[in-house]
Amino acid sequence: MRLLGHDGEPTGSAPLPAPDVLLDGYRRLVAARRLNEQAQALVRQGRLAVYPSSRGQEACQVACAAVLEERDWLFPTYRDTAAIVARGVDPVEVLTMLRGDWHCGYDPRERRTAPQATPLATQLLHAVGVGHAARLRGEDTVVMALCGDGATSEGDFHEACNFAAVFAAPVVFFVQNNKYAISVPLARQSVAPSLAAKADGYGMPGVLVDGNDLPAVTRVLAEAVARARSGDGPTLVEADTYRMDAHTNADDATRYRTEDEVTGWGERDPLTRVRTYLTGAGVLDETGEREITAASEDMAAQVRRGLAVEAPVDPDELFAHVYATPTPQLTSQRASLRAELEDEDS
Amino acid sequence: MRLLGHDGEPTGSAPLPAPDVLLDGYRRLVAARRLNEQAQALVRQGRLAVYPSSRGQEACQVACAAVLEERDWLFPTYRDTAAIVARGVDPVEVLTMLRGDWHCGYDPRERRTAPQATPLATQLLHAVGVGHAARLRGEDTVVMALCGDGATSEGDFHEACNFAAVFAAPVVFFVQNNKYAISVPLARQSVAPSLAAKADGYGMPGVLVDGNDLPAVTRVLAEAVARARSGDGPTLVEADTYRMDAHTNADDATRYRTEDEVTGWGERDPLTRVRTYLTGAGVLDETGEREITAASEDMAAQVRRGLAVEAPVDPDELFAHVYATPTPQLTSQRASLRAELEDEDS
Amino acid sequence: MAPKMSMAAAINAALRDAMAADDAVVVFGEDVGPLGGVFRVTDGLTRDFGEGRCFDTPLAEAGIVGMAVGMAMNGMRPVVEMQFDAFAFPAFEQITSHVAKTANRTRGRVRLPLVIRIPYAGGIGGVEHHCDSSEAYYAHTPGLTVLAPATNADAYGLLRAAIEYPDPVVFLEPKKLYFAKEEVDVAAEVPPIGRAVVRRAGRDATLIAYGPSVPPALAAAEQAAVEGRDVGVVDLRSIVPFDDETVCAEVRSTGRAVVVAEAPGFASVASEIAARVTERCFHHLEAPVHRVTGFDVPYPAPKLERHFLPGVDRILDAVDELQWQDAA
Amino acid sequence: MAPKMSMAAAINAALRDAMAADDAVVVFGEDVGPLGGVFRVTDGLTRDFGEGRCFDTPLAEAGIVGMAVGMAMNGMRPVVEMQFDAFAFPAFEQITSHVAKTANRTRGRVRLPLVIRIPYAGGIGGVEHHCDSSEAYYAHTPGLTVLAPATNADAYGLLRAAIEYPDPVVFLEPKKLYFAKEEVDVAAEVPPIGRAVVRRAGRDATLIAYGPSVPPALAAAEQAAVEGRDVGVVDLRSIVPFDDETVCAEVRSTGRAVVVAEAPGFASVASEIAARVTERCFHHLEAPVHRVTGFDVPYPAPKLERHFLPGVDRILDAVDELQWQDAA
Ligand SMILES: Cc1ncc(C[n+]2csc(CCOP(=O)(O)OP(=O)(O)O)c2C)c(N)n1
Ligand SMILES: Cc1ncc(C[n+]2csc(CCOP(=O)(O)OP(=O)(O)O)c2C)c(N)n1
Ligand SMILES: [Mg+2]
Ligand SMILES: [Mg+2]
Repeated sequence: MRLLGHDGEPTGSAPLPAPDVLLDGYRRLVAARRLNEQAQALVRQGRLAVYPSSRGQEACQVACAAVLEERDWLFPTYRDTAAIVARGVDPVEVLTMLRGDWHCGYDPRERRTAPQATPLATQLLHAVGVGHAARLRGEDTVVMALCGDGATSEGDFHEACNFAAVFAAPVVFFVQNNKYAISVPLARQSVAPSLAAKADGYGMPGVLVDGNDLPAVTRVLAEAVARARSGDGPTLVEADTYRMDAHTNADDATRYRTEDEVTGWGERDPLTRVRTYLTGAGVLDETGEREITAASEDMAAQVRRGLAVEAPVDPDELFAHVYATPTPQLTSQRASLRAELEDEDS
Repeated sequence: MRLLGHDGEPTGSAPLPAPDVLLDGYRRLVAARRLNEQAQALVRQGRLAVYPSSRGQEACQVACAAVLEERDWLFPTYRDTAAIVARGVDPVEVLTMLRGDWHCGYDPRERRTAPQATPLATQLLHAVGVGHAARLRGEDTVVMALCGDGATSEGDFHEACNFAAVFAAPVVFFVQNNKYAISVPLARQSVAPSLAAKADGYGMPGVLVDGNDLPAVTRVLAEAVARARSGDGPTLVEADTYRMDAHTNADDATRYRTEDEVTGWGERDPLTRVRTYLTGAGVLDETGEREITAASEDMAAQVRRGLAVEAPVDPDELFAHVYATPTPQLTSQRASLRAELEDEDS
Repeated sequence: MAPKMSMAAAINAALRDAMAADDAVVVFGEDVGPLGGVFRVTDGLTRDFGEGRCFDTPLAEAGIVGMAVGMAMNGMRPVVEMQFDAFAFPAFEQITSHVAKTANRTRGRVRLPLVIRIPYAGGIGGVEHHCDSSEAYYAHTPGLTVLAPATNADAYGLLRAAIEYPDPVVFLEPKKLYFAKEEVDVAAEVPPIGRAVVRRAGRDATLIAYGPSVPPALAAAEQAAVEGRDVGVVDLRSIVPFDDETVCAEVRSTGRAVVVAEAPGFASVASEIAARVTERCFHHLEAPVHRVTGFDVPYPAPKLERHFLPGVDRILDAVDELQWQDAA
Repeated sequence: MAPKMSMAAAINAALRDAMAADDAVVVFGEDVGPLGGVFRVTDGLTRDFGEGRCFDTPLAEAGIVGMAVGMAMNGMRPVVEMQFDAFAFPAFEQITSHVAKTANRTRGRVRLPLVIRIPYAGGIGGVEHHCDSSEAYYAHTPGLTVLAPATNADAYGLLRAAIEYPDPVVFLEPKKLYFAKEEVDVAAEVPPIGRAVVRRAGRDATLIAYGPSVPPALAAAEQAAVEGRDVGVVDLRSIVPFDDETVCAEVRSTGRAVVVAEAPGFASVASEIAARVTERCFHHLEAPVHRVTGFDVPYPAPKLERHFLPGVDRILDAVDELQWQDAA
């Protein structure tokens, strides 16, 4: 499924969204890109320990947040910082984990956004549970569950898809197939005709979409959300996209892929084609572009400012949240750590 | 896929095997049925603790063993006693586990038959490993890996199918869809059009076959074995069959299925239709039938005799096999158990 | 007098009462629906509360626990059943990486009030994988609460407490105790989580046990009394949190202790008990704390089971070895 | 003098030498192929031995371990890598129910000569799930052999021994020690599995450590010496089998012991060591065996890590508490 060609020309396979909607999408794409670049810069400066970038995948990041209502849930991975921010979570909070402050920087309940999952595919089952709980209560909540191409090989992916299908849970499984799992290429992950084809085995619809085509991803995800909301169960959406950066800054992508391949995908950039189209359609001019850039720079500055403050972490927090009421064991361990620290101080 | 109708009439969708081949198959079916009935009787007499019967699934049991060469491997489950016996393992040895003597009654290396797997779907991965090892050495070994409909929901099923497909491992995944996982009906296990459809998601062929039709199952499995042997990778075969008995003797099947349903499947009995056909074709007469029955009675008598002997189990065996060389800890634990038992005796 | 019921019935009653009291309580797992579970612990729940409140799932344990995590995140109080001990292992990643850690990960903003029920331990002549004692894996994992009732009344009360608990609980049900009947007063006060109970006071030595090891410990104490030794029994009930207070008070008063548990002893809950009791009661101890546990071998075939399980004789032998006399 | 190499390089050398010595040795896992592993431990193996001998798999840990089981059944000696500790948990069922039990299940007819390499423990400021200490889970599971080298030479030697071993080995590689260089004599004799080594003799007290806890134990002993106490250090190297002989000889000679380990202490390997040393050396002990371990909390965020890890000060505090003087 593709609506906007690499050259910014509509493919005509379905109508494009209204220009102002697309312009708004473009604004979000630019913000997501800027966030990726800002975070990468912060890693270079040593302000963030690590950042799994979604550069090149911004259309997916923006779309999966845009199609959700406030009452819906998003289940992101470590790579989906931009999606979480697009959902409305404060970027400084999101990045807290990656600066080593705490495991989940934001309150998952506030924007109905689960913690970024690290153990691959595990979160997909939580998504099914959240959806099924809502459904049992008669609510029409939809859950957007994200994972990568590599994660589809995990047993939990299978179990989640199957549970969702059997219970007709209101879940959209959104696989960003960015062609690599760290260094492992798609061909070593699956020899199926597509990852979307896995849907057959669960009895749910599977859709393959150009993941660098914002209107197409948005449309496909919106349809899947509508299906889930109306009680018709889950959908598996595979986005054909590419991870432009290395897995994280700790990774050396030259060991497993060619410069040519990366350059080739650069020509399919998700921002460029929307920009080309909007410019061509006369909806975006230099002033508009400047305005959008300025807004994204504001956000980036805010992120820099937020991360400049070194928040002290209270050692008591080691013990504070493990149980609602600390066990006697934790209470005494906390006391001995406090005594140690007092000794240190004196 | 069906070659022989419920009524014993050839469907004509492919030629039937030669009469003597089919007669030999019938002999095996009768033996498998007799084994199931004998084991059930032994449970009632308290000679076996438990028996997961494959009554109704004998065509599958017989076929999956028949299509293998000696150099191939079979990976059975707890329900596949008849298949193991069909592969040539001594039934008394196989039943050892179910009388509580030891975990695996037979030597898996002797007939290249893995221990009966209890943790569902786990053995499918071992099957892939055995196949991949053979392939790396340039051997043309094929591995037949069995599981039930319920087991297809486990993560390990998914991982095994995917690994096999990616590595083009010489494995035949043979799912005996007997419609229940203990009490849980197929509809709660999967809403896919078929379990064979899961093959799409791995990029391997999937075949649905009438599992109560010996020539059809044999043909489909033989094709899959040939494909695996020639290096073309795995196949997923789903057999449409039915578990005529309860899950085990400990189970009360009336809690979750109707008498009618069971009776309906009784009319699709795998023995009857081969017998009808062979009789009609003049290959089987009363003498032949008597001869076949007598052979199966001999086997049953041998099983009864074998299980009548209560083999003493040496307490030292608790410690003997855990490590090739017992740890100092096990050596001392064995010594203390010996001392205890000597005290008891004195 | 309270009515007699089996432990299976007591757990069934606890589930029913909890479901009746709170719509958020849902029960699911393999075969827990129309069949009522392979041990009939969930008997009648689907019939009486409907398919939405008690239901069968596809056969996948990580799936069951993972779905429970999500449901607990979204307002439910799931109670899931793992069919047998060893069949909880496929869910291990979900349990260690999510069930145990979600509250901490989110700084307490997302707590998971869920219960994982596990028919537990051996003594039933089961085939391989059906008799494992897995409490050490859970007890070692911070964030889990681990309970193991030894009486039918505790099975009822502790399960009610577990379901009401704000944090996830692993609830270990000794299979071999499922069917014996005892008095259960369902109106009795719910026992607090984290408190052991002295099942039998004793002046000479203390047996520390939990779950399936409590009955043999009590039987051993009975037998010791006949032989002239006054041996007490502490039933932990709660492995995590651990009731140091009750346990240490007993041990300090007797100066001798034996820990009894079915699981293989190496790096086990029994090791922990021996270590922590020694740390806290060292100068009261007349002898090292002894452990009577399963051997460090896989759970054996049924015919060898009796050699593996800590029984009365082995417990009494351990008590005898507590250096009652000066070495000759 | 032997050349200096990092532990990562020593392990790489062990894999290479084992692969060169025996065609049956195959290496696989996530990213171990062209990338050479996220820690570069398998660097160059695919290039030098070919795709059949060192290869990437699909991303599924149960898959990796399950496939290793099958390959070991069929004549190979697989050495698999779990990318980080916590990412071995999806393979837990395969490890406990098959890797550990197949030899016993088959009465020794099918042994599984395979090695599961796990980059292990913390101290690297890693994000969640990347720093867990999981040895207790494996050490508690009968049938597994569990090794944890603390020096680069042992990393080489023990891995060679593990690969040649007839039974499955869980090989825990302390991440924080991966990159420091030490002399490694690859021609030295392969150390026997199951033997601890006294890294530092000491008359006053004994520190018992393994893997990543050995360096802080040695540093603490160094510091104690400055303060006038002669503290020894035993490096276990092998958690299972456990070398009671070496450990107890040291403790008996000093009468005081502290166990040092990173994992949360409850029901841990440290508990086991404290319990078994006490059982065996009770009358030699001047004080209860102390444990310096991680707290019973999930592995913390990087900024809290230093409060969690057993460091020199905490070890010295524990030594101080070993009742050197009569209570006032
Ligand atoms: C269970 C588990 N195993 C291994 C890892 C280590 N790991 C982190 S990211 C990654 C690759 C994931 O690839 P993919 O699913 O394609 O997502 P992407 O990073 O490309 O977005 C791996 C192997 C993990 N986080 N969890
Ligand atoms: C991992 C695991 N979970 C649960 C069980 C308990 N159990 C044994 S058989 C069974 C049903 C299996 O159904 P299916 O795969 O359809 O095989 P069938 O028994 O019908 O041949 C269950 C749940 C198990 N053996 N392993
Ligand atoms: Mg990817
Ligand atoms: Mg079935």
